[in-house]
Amino acid sequence: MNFLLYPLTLVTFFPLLGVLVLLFLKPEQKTAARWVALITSLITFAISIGVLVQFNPANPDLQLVIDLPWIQMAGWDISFYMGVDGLSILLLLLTTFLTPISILSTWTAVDDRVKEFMIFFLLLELGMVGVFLAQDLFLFYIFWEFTLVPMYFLIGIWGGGRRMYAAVKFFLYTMAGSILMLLAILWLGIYGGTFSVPDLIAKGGIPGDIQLWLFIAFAAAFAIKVPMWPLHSWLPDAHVEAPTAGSVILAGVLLKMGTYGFVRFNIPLFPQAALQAAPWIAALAVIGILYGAMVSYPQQDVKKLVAYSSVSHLGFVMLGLFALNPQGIQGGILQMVNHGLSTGALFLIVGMIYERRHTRDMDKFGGLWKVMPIYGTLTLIVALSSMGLPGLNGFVGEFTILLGAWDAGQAGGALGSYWFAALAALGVILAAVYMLYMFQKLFLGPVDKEENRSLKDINWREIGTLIPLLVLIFWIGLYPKPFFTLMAPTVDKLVAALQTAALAMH
Amino acid sequence: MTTQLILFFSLATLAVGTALGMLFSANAVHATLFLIMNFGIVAVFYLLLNAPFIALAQVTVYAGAIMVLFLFVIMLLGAERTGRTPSSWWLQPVALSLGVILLLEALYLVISQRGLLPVGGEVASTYGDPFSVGETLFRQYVLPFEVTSILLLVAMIGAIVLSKSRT
Amino acid sequence: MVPVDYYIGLSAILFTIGALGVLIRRNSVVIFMSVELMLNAANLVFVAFARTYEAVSGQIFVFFVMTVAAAEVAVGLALIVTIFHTKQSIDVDQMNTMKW
Amino acid sequence: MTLEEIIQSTFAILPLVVFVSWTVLLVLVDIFIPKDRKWLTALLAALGMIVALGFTLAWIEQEQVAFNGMIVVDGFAIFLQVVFLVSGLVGIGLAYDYLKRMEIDRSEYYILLMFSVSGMMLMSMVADLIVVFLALELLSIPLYVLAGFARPRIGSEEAALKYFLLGAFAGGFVVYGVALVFGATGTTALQGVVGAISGGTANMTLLAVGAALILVGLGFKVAVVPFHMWTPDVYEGSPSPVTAFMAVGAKAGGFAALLRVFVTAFPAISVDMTPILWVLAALTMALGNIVAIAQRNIKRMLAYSSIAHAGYILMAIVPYGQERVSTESVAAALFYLVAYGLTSFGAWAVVIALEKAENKGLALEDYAGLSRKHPMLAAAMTVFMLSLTGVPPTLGFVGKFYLFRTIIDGGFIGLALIGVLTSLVSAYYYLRVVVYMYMRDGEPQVTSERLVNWTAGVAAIATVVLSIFSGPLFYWASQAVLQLF
Amino acid sequence: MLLSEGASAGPQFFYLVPWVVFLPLIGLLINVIFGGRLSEKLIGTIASTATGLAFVVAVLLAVSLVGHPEGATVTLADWIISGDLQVSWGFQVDTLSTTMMLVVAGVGTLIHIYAIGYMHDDVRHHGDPSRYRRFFVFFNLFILTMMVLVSADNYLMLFVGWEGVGLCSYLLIGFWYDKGEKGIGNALAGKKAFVTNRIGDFGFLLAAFTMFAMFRTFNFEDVFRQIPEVAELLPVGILMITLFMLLGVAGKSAQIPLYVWLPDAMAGPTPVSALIHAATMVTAGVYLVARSFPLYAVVPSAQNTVALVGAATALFAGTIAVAQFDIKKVLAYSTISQLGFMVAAVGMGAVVAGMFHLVTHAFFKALLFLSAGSVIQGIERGEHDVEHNSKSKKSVKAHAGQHFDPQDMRNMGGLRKRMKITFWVYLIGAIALAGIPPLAGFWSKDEILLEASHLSPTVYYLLTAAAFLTAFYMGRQVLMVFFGESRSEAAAHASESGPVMTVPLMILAAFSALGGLLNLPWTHTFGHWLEHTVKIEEAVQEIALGEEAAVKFDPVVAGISTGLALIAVVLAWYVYDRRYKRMLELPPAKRPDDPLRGTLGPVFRLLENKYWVDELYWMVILNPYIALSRFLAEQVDWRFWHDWFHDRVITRGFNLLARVLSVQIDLGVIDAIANWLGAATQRGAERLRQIQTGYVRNYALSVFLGVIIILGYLILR
Repeated sequence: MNFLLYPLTLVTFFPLLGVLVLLFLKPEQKTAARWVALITSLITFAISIGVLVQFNPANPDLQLVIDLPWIQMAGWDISFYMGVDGLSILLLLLTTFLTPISILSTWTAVDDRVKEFMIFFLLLELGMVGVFLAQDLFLFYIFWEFTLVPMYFLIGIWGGGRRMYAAVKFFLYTMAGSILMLLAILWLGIYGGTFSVPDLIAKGGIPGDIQLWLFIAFAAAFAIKVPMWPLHSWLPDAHVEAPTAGSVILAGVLLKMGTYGFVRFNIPLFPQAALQAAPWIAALAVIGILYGAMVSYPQQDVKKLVAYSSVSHLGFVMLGLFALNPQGIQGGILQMVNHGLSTGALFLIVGMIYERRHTRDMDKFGGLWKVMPIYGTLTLIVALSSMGLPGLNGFVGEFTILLGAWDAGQAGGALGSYWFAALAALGVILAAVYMLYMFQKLFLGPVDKEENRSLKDINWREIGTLIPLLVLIFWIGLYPKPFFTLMAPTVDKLVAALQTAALAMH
Repeated sequence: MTTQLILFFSLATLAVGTALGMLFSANAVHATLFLIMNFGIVAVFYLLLNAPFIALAQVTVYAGAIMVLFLFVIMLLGAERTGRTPSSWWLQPVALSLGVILLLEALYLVISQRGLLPVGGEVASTYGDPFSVGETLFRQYVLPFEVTSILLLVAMIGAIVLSKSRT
Repeated sequence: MVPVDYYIGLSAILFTIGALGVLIRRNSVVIFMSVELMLNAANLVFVAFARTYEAVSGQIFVFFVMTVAAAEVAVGLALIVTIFHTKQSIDVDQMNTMKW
Repeated sequence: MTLEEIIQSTFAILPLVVFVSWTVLLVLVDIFIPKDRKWLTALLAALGMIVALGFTLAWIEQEQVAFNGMIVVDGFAIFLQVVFLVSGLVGIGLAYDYLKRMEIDRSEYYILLMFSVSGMMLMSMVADLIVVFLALELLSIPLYVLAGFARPRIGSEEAALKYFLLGAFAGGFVVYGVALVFGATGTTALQGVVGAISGGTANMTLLAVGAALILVGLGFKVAVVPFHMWTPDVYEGSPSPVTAFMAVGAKAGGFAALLRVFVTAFPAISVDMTPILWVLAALTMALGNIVAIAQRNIKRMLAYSSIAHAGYILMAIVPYGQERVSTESVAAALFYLVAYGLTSFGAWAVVIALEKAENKGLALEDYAGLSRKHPMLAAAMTVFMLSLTGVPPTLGFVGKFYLFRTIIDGGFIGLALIGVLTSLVSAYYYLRVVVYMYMRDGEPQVTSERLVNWTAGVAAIATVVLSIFSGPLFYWASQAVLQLF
Repeated sequence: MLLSEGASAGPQFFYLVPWVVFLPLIGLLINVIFGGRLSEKLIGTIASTATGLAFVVAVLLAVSLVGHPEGATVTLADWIISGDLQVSWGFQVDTLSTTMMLVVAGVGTLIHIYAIGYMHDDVRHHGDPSRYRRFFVFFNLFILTMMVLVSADNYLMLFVGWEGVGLCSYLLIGFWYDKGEKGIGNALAGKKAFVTNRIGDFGFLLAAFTMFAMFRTFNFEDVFRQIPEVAELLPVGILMITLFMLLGVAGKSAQIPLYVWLPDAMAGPTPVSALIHAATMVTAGVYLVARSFPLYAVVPSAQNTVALVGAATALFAGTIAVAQFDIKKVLAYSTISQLGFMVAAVGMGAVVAGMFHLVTHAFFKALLFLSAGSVIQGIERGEHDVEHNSKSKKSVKAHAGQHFDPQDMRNMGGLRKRMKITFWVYLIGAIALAGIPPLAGFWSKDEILLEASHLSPTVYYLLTAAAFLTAFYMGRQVLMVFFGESRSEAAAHASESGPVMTVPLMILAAFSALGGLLNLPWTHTFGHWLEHTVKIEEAVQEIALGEEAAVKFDPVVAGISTGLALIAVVLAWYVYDRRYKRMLELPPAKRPDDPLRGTLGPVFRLLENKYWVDELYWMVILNPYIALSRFLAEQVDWRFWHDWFHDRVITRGFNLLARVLSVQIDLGVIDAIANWLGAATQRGAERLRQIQTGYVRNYALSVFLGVIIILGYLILR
């Protein structure tokens, strides 16, 4: 099938090959299942690197486009339309990068129904990659909803005590948002006679009030996914109950689908509405930053702490995106990647200790640095990255975001007030508070619990799952230029379009 | 005209009366007899409306055969009366009041359409005689006719299936 | 000539009584008979309008309705007999094995 | 009508004629088939369906009026006939082992099923209200009997009686409605009604009332709120294959009539009808989905689910008065019927696989742990549940997509909103099945029967695959309805 | 002299500047990767060598600057490139940054060497071999980040170092992370330092945002070049920048109100206190203000604020230092006080004076801390001896029963005899700090006072008072530690440290003594050295470089300060020698631990408890924050939002609705209600038992109702 030989379809559907192989394995062949999944995801990663090689960073438009007619009807057409540009290339890579790492992390953690686990995991990868590549609203929606299913199972089958509750909640919350988006998509399809996003953007001209409604409908889906305050109630449940690998992917990629949706659909499709809504979204984002950080602090469960910290971090992303200037958007996109790396790593780290002690209650720990020095050191680096220490990845993202938000606070900017950036910058302090608190509770102080004395330090496989993340954490922290270069032209184009829209409004 | 109206009203009163009798008679056998009477009266209406064939069919098939079958089943099962225990005692008043509402609605509709409905004139003498009915039935309505034959076959099979003792 | 709306009025009354029979009677045979009354009311409308329009097709319809009624009766009474064998009752109020 | 015309007309509906003849012959042949070889009847019945299917497909290009305007053969009819015949086949397939297992193995099942299918086929071609009524009865009477087929199981008998009494009651409304339409226009032919309306001789009030009563009767058949109450009881009491057939075939039959009658004959009174349909659709979706949450018995749950889906399909009729949209909305309804039917059959197949005698094995708890013991069955059920919810990549999603699109196009955004919100609610109870299958432990008892498994498997694969390659089905549905207007 | 003006051309080693960062990095990496297999000595040597080499590079840079005083910028790579935000990894070599590099690497090397010995003893006493490596890795990391801070050519890279040193500070304060109060005290101190610094960093960030908004760059040169235009256009903007920056300075350089972390930071090992919390890191704020001098120069109100904050801090911390008993705490408050001097100086615009004091302070305060470390270890050794050599087991137990604090000056005394070298170097450091001529401290402090006397009387008075207190508490400390009789067994058995520790002390003592030569009022070598960097308009420049109106030395100012210092020393001698001896005659139970306690009464308690500022902060900021976040997390988010809103309202609501609706299908509810009504009105008690529904008819009723409503609609429409 020629269809599958396009780079983008290949990278999307390659995991299916692994799924097929897995289907023929017996349930007892656990190791084989693990290897199949790992190799499949690694090859997928390699393919995505191939996509990166073919990607021309200087071109702001969609590249490696594949646009095949799919369902053609009078008055509307749906095409299999995929493409990659500066907005999505990084997220594509992030997805394919985190998947093998997550799979590696499950090596010993998942021992029940391994085959099914891997099948769902690869299907999840398929869905996520599809979300980032689809350029047709119909296709996008299919992938978007599809990701729910495997994740639902990952949480529900391999999760913790209240896994069923969490899984259903996750499913329903996310679906609640996306059904509104479905209506908006249908409206757009009727309006434009097509579901192709670039065509719809080019057509433009949606009346202002309708734009706002459509914006809200799309935003509902994405805001729940992000999740923006106050729609975050599903997140702690889902994260706490999900298995480690699930949490990694959930935090690392699935949440990014929400923020990505904003920058891919909401902003370019409804530029005027975006300009109008920017202060509101930014206000929610800032509340999310502070609220998430404050709520993280008193948590007893490490995973919950990290989960709430995601609310805070994604608040930064949203603030950046809705600064609607180059720094803000670029920082926002980079911060998506950063959050994927740092929080992903944090979840891996929590998973490692959970595997050893079967608890995540911080009071049950203390002084682990002495017992597990490597583990402690790596955790420290990740925690620092998460709280935005300069020189590590988090800072680059947060700083550009805040800078963009401050810039947008000037008269004539999208936000119109410096308070957004100033209050958001307070989040930087609060991040230090809860992250260091966590580090202190786990690693510092005397080893006063008997069970902790004999803990083994992390092994090579576990180090192996963290090292790639750490490399990127340092890389982005020290030399983020290549990452910015990848997205800059596309973002500039987006900002230019926004400026045109702003002019049209006045 | 007046004769016809008087006839109509007296028959109508009888029809409604027998219907109400069916509705309220506690004994199912009585109800059946009331209904047979009602059908007979309706057959008279059919006659008045130039439908002799249908009227005859009404008397022979409906009132005669079908209702007798009812009677037969009731007697067979000895189920003239059902138990006296009232169930959902509110149901009857509610249903009756709803019935009144429906009646009012229907009558309102009928009255509101007074004069708007077509007024029939004299009809041809052949109208409604067995010949014209048969002609229409077997020419115009040959397909429905065939369908009814199958329907009866189905009913027969169904009845057999339902009543055949298990082996 | 009796105006057609009189007939309609009469048929509406009969129809309502039939429907009420379904609602308030508990004997399934009587309920079934009430349905027959409803059909009869409809037939009256047919015949009356057939007369008005001078269209025999209305009468034909009555014919079909009667046939269908006969078929229904065959099945319905068989059903009632069967259920009576099982439950020793034809009281519909006792048929509540299944509820939510 | 001359003999020649009759022959011509017969030829026009040859698939139906062949099918009915086959059925009648089978009644005779069945008598001579010995008791221990009744599988032959099943086979012959299936063969009859397949033959009829072949004829139907060969008739796909046909478009003509037959029997003096009683019948119209067109794409719409052919499309639905295929649906009916396939559901008939599934009805046989699902029942074959089930009947033996439940010890109600009687060959009349197949014959009655075939008669019901022929009623449905007739229903798809109706061009006259008299035929609507007759087809409705031909469709229903065998179903009454089939509902009671598991006698002397009391549930089955009760179901049959309830279905019968209420069906007859609703039939009374249809007849009265037809009578009023006749009174309003002087004809029962659909084209005649249209002519009377355009000729100005029709009494619009009477027509509207008549149409409303017909809507009530047909709404009963497809289980539209508030005419739906029989559904859970009857679905629960009837033998499961019959329920499956009812849930798909009878519903499709009812909708065939609704679509045909309303779209052909009543566009003129859409001002009156659309609000009624709007409210009914909204109520049906809402109530069906919400009440399903409270169900613990899978058959009742699916019954409420089928009520809810009737609401979705009914939604497609709402904009029937808008010429621009109605073509597409009817096509969407057809598409949705296929999606719903396929999925529903699959789900029922799984239910049948788990059902035990004496109504055991139907509680949600009985599904616990299914994924461990029968991963494939559980996976298939998951697909069906997702499809019923409307999650991609399943046919249910594509169906909803199509449906909601036409509704929005018709300007009924509020209704579409209710539609999507209720499908969100539905996710809750559909997912509960999945939760039980995958996330709870249990020892489910499954009877593994090839035909049932195949039905579930094929339905699952088709649900997914057709959703991705839904173009042809889209095309067919949209072409089928073109001749309707 | 090394820094002579003569050479106009010379060798150029500017390209080497990245190595000041890379060398510690290499050292760090070697120790990280191979450290597990290396011996203690080797680890320490590698780390020290790395720092030492960095010092060599710094010297080479200094040499190059002699010939090319304009300096250079070396850009290594791009960093953040986003829209018009262009930041690179660029190194600035000029006299200011090179001064800092020299101090950091120079003092750093000495302390590294000292730490080899110090940490060896630490290992012996605390028993965790991996600590040694960890310590030197962190130490190298600190040098690395500090170098990034001082060598940056833009504010953002400076910020990298700024936060980096904060991190190292965090790590090293919490170095003994399982020690301290309740085993967690040290870790908490580290966290306090980091978070407090983050508050400062928040200010820095806001300053950076404002700066970018106005200048569209972070580069020093580019920013400074645009100042005249921007100052004309929007002076408020520059005021915002400078004030925000002040918050950062207050955090890093421990000024009011963010100084609270520094005393707690003494929880770290002594070399850490010496290097990070005395000599280098805490002066970063001073460096920042000096570096941003062109910005401050155009907004005098900001300058005033900075100067006042500095002066107030100087006095405030000085008072607290008077009443502390922990040897390191005294030094810590002294550091805060001296930092106040520097901040006040650079705030006023006296950049050279401030920087000069920074350098000399680095020498003598490092010396003091290290000597204090030597004292502490001497006491610890003494305690160790007492514990292990004591013949009577009983006494050991009794001793172990109570907590013995080797840092408490009340446990010391008389060490003059047992630790001779330490005593002498300590004395030099103390005199230098006290500002008694001709040691280094005198010259630098005097220059600050001199400038202050010209520029701002308020600042001058505050600083003079602080200078008086400085001499007093240093006198007190020397007397309590080294003179008199040993006040504990451990002190009596204390012993001198080894040469690896004492040699660096002696070197530092030499610098402390002679550091004044750098910038004697008559030569102003240092001033001329810096003038290449602090380039601004003439009028301001004069103040900055301390050359105003030929004021080179004011005997009055110098006399007053020297005189006050001497008086203070005498006073200290009187109180802590004479009165203390008299105090000893009292019975131990009634004997106060400090002669001043009786004299000053509640004031002493106030000072001893540091004005209860920590407690105040807990009350006003921390406890409310914790309470609020607990409230948000437990009540708002979980109870209300998660449990109540989602689980109860939405989920249960739906289930309830479903149940109610399905019950209504049964019409049982209506039944029940009707029956209840019936029972209430009639004698319907029996009827309640007969609740039974006729389903079929109810179902028909529903159909019927539907018909009626539809017809009703058609009629009423």
